[in-house]
Amino acid sequence: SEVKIGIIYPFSGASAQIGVDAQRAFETAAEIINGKYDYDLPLARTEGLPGLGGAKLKLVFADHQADPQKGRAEAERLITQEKVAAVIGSYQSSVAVTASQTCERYQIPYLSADNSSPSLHRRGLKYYFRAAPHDEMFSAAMFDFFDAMKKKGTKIETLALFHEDTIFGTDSGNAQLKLANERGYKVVADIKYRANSPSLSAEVQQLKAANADVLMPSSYTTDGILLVKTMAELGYKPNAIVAQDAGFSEKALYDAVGDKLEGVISRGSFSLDLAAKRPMVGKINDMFKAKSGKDLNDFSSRQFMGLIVMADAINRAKSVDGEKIRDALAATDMPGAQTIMPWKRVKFDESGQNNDADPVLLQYVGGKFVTIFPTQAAVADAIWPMPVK
Amino acid sequence: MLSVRDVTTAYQGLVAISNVSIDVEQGEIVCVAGANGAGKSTLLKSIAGAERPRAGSVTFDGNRIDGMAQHLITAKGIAYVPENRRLFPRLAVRDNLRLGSYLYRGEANREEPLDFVFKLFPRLSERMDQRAETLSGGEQQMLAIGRALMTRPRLLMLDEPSQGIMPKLVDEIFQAVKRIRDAGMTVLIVEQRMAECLEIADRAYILQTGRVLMQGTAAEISGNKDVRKAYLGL
Amino acid sequence: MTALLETRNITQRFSGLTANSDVSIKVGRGEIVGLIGPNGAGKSTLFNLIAGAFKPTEGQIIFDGEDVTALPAAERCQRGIGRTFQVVKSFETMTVIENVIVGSLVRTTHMRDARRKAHEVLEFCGLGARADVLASDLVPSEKRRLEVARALATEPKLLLLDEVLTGLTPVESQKGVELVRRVRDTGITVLMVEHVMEIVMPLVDRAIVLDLGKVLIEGKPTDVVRDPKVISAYLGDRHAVGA
Amino acid sequence: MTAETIIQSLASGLLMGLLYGLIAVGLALIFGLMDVVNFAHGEFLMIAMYATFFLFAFFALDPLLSAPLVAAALFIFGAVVYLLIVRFAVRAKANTGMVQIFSTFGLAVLMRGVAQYFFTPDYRSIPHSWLGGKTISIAGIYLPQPQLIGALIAIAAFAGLYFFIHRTDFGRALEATREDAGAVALVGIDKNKVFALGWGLGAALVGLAGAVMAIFFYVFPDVGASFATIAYVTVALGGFGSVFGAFAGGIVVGLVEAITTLILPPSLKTVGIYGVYLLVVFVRPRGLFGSI
Amino acid sequence: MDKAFIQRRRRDLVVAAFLTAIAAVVPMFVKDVYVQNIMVLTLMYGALSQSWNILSGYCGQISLGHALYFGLGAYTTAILFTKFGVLPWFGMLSGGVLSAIIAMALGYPCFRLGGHYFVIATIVIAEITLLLFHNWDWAGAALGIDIPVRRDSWVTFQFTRSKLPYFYFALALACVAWFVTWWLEDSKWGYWWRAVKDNPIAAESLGVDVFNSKMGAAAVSAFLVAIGGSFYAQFVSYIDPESVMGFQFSLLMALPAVLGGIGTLWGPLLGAAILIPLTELTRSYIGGSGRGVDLIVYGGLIIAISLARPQGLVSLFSRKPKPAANQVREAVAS
Ligand SMILES: Nc1ncnc2c1ncn2[C@@H]1O[C@H](COP(=O)(O)OP(=O)(O)OP(=O)(O)O)[C@@H](O)[C@H]1O
Ligand SMILES: Nc1ncnc2c1ncn2[C@@H]1O[C@H](COP(=O)(O)OP(=O)(O)OP(=O)(O)O)[C@@H](O)[C@H]1O
Ligand SMILES: [Mg+2]
Ligand SMILES: [Mg+2]
Repeated sequence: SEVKIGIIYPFSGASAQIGVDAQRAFETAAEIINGKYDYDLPLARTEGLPGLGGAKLKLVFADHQADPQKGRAEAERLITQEKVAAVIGSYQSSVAVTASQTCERYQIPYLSADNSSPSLHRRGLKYYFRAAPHDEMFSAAMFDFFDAMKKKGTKIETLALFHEDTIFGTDSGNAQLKLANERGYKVVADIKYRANSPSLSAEVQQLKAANADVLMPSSYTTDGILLVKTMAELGYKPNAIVAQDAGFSEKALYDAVGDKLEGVISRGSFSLDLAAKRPMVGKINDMFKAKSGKDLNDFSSRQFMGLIVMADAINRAKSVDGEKIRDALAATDMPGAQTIMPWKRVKFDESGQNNDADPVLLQYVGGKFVTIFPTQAAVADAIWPMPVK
Repeated sequence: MLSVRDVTTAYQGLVAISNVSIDVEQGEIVCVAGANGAGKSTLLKSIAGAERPRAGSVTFDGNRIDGMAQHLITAKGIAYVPENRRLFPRLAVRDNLRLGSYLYRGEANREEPLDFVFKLFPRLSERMDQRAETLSGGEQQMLAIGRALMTRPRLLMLDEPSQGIMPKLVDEIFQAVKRIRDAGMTVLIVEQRMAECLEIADRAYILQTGRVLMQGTAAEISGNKDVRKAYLGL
Repeated sequence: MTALLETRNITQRFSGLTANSDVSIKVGRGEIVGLIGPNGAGKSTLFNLIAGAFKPTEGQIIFDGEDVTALPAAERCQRGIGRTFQVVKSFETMTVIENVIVGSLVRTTHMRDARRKAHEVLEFCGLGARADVLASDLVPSEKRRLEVARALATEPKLLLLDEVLTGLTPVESQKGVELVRRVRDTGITVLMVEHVMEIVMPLVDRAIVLDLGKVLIEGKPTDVVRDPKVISAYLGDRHAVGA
Repeated sequence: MTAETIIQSLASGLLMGLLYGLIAVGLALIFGLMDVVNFAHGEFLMIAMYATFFLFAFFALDPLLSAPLVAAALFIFGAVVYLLIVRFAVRAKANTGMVQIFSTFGLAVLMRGVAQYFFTPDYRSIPHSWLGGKTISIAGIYLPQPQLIGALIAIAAFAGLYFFIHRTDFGRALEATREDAGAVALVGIDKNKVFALGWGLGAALVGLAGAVMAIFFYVFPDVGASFATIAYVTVALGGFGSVFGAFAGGIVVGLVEAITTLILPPSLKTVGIYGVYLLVVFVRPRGLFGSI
Repeated sequence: MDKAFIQRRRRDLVVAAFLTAIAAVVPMFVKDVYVQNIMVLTLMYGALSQSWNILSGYCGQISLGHALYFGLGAYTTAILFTKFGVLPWFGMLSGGVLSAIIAMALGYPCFRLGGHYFVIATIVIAEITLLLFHNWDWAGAALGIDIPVRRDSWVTFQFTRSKLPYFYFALALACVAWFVTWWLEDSKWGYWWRAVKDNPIAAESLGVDVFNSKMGAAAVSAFLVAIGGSFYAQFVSYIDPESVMGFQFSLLMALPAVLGGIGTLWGPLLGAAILIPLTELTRSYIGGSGRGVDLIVYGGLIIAISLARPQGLVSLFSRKPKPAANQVREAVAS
């Protein structure tokens, strides 16, 4: 017997690349769950789900093309036709809104693997869960880091916010603005730009003119690449970039402009250097790399964990009944050591958000990321300002 | 030089001409007449390649041309002035004429026939930069004939060239047709003004409801009683 | 009685060229007036101005006692000016009958009436049997007849015919002449452009000759065609004889 | 806002404008002069950029070197597209316009699919090239070299096209075919040959643009989308039937974009472009220099 | 006189009634919500396309910016409901009226434009509005508007699981759009529109008020599309600018009409009946692969259909009686 889990991602359209990578991440997780692996990870050591007599996981992928309506329709199809026990998604927060709503109607749990919009878990949905941090937590981490740096005497007074006009960008922008005001940082530029712009030169000039101590972009890969190239072209070298993940954890970005990004800092919920502490992280990364040719990054790791958490709940629920799985999820308490993330643990509050998923800040040094914050997870000190070459 | 054999042409099922056969000899002026809807234009279209004959053959200088692409037929030396002129509306008169000599681009003397055209229709030379669409009806007719002459045809096919032309010019056109013939071209002309046309024509065909009703020398035809009654309104 | 149509000192210039200059003509009720003149004399331009296709550079157009110079074409049609286009403009994707219905809708919005009217007009113009054919499938001569039918359907007081009888065999043009006469007998005034003297001469009550945009002369057709100026500018010697 | 920022904005606006011009020049021929809608213009650009990218990836061929090759490749592609698809679309008796729109729209979707199938949706871009990231700075005003070259190529392309249309019989034949494809045979022109060449040429120009873009822009199956609309607006703004119009249109678009971002939030910069288009056509229904 | 014509009109009505009846009972047999969902979308796009067809098909003013009216309908309903607690039914109506007004306001300058200038203007205007909504925080900006669904009710037009209410509404909408078209087709407006499309100058000379007939077409078209938009908002219960005002909607409104037969009575519905299931199924059953195969199939089919049947798929059904040669002869002889 097998347990079906629905996975809805964009497999075509502007963000198809994310979907395709996600597919590999979920497959890796499923492989580990369905097979025998000596990892200290829930369900790794057993074949399938012992709770359901060793039932195997079967993933059903659906393409939502970043359209809320299609996301909704696909969720519905997965539930009613494919009879999936749970749904995981969805990269675009807008799709998460409708997909999770649909799941709610059918009393099937929906788990946001990588949606980071804070509004999502505040809609009073009973079947909505998110193991990973959301943008406010991420942004908070950044400002904690700033505060820490200031204590050490680094000059951080002015910030330049640079975010796209999507849900992700808007949310992250708002969160950062709020925190900046609370903690007394001066926002000298708050630039909201059109995603996938053909040109960013005008925007970059404004950033350059503002010349803040820290540039805080919230951009996806495409705009990230363009931003960095344009900055170089217009001779703008900020002394620190602290990015809201997204594009800044994508291999493609560093393939394109890595040389210009030495010392860039990005928030994240994952870092490969964790492998030093937890060897399995390295092994799992190899499995993923074999499939996708890429290292696990902030997205793929969260997607990976998403499935693990969901499978673990189903296993404990000993049933494919939505209600039961939901309760099992609510009761989840997974120690951080049993994840591939630097999280304290996975434990959902009543709104379905896991507040113990501490984000980390990573710095891109010598072609790879090192954790520099928070201190307990850090393996190196931050290089500030960005080294100029 | 041109021989049409048993040509049948139809428009979506509706047969417009059936088994029509005509011949045009080098240096002749041949006139085709007939009631409206008799199939005159269709006959010219079938020769020019604008409509594909359903049956029969068209040979020009001994080579089959029926079913050949229209622009190739033009290149072989058959110029066709359709009833509705088909000028290039938003292009200037100059460009319309110049396009007439497209086949001779590259050649130094490509504009050679132009003088002849201007001699025929001085009005055109005054309108060179005007858009064809804004020409007066008659001027458009002049331009259409002029453009056809620019292709230096060996066989010139005119569909009711006198249409919309002032009386004075009608004669001039028929005289021009004569001169065109004397300039070495052969002319196949569809005309309603049979009287004038027969004066210059060597031979004539009369079509009726898609068939050749009568054929003969201009003299025979214009002499024929029925014709005088039915077509010359005399 | 007052003239149905009167143009006062109409002048029309196109970038540099003057197509009509100071044209003042009158058309009385119930007349058939022929407007003749060399190619490019400005006949169709005058028609366009009377029908309101565009506004004259100078001058006024008085129709049925009112100044209509400022009115758009549609409004003039409402008032009773019907026209045909020398370069035919049929509604190609509509059938013949539908083409005519568009015209008859000026007078009635009741579809049954419009349709009946259209059929009558088609029969009148001898296109009855072609009613359900697409306009694009008509031959030029038929298209010109359609132009007339459409205009008639608008129940005009004044009908402007721009070379609608060309391309007809003498026999058929006789039919055409009859048609125009019958039109006039229904009380419609006709102003027509035609180059074929065999048609114009017997048909028109009065002929106006335009040349180089100006009125050359006007009068009885028989007199007009004898006028040396007309002969030299327009007819050519031969046709003078023919007249 | 310092004077320097303004000058810099205008400078890069101008360069960007010429670049938009370069992207639009192919469309100016196909859409503007031949009056055939090409909804796949953005996808033409996309494959041109991929071609440049792979020539770089496999043969380490710099975009500037591969530009002619890419142009040649796209010439063939464009001609084939015409002969296989567009030829039938323009021949359509009923509502050619819509048939053109949707057959080429279908082509656009198809091309994206094919690109994703063969190249994966990953974002590719050329990390190092002769001009990549290089920039000239005059008195604190930065002029990126790729855009500079792009600008030069744009000017050259337009000059070439202008000559081609207004000084050669081919150009006139092209216009004639647009006016009445059924009538060109009367003067011995083969409409398919002429239009196939036209499409080839148009595509080749897109090829040039693609090669230049690839120097500083990323490539992925949907990359065309962001440029297509601007290209259409550029052509229409300049006016149909006018090569120079499209050129001017590009510059206007670039400058307007730059100026808008100085006054409006950047996320609204395209509003400026679109707004100006509307203003222009409301005043001049045939665009800036349009003839048809 | 003209029996044939009147008979054809009647036949259209009968066929329509028959099809409606069939459609109405289908859900009794098709219980699968996914399939029902496709049926709803098909009917909705059918209706939208039918409305688009009025302005672009009959009146010949090709609009690729109808997403604007779709979005306005959706937003009006959603905003009125979430911010002021106005029931969607009123929202629907006001959305429709608002769109009609805006359509005419925009038509005033736009209808002076010809050909491509007009088409691009429509695209551009829709894009501008999209961007404005994208940056309009009060209207949710990029976050969009989440319409909370509590319980099934016709009053708030919300249904948690059942698709049937939506299905029947969409069916009704399609019927209305079809009937409006049917009714206008043989009316002064219908003829005026087609005349304007074919030859405005000739139309003018026959007393057609060209400008106002365009305005009329725009208003009717926009009104119906807006109703569709507010339906969509209820149906999806979440809207954001991209998902209701994106360019793809403008295309999706035109595509069925074009494939089915632009400017024809049955074209849009026929086109939708083929296109929408195709779109959904290709995405659902091959889209998951992430290889873009669905796009290849979808794009390929669009090319194929639009080239194979330029005059639209309806032409497969219309067996126009060819005029018998002799009959024509008489015509010519007369
Ligand atoms: N495009 C077309 N579609 C359908 N029928 C056509 C078409 N063109 C011509 N016909 C029909 O074919 C027959 C012959 O037409 P054709 O134009 O050859 O006659 P014609 O002798 O040239 O008439 P005219 O003297 O008026 O020019 C006519 O009955 C006409 O109705
Ligand atoms: N829109 C325009 N722009 C420029 N010149 C024009 C325009 N319309 C007409 N003309 C010119 O004005 C003159 C008069 O044109 P019009 O059509 O009135 O002549 P016409 O008397 O009807 O001649 P025909 O008997 O040949 O039809 C012509 O020489 C024509 O070239
Ligand atoms: Mg004929
Ligand atoms: Mg005239």
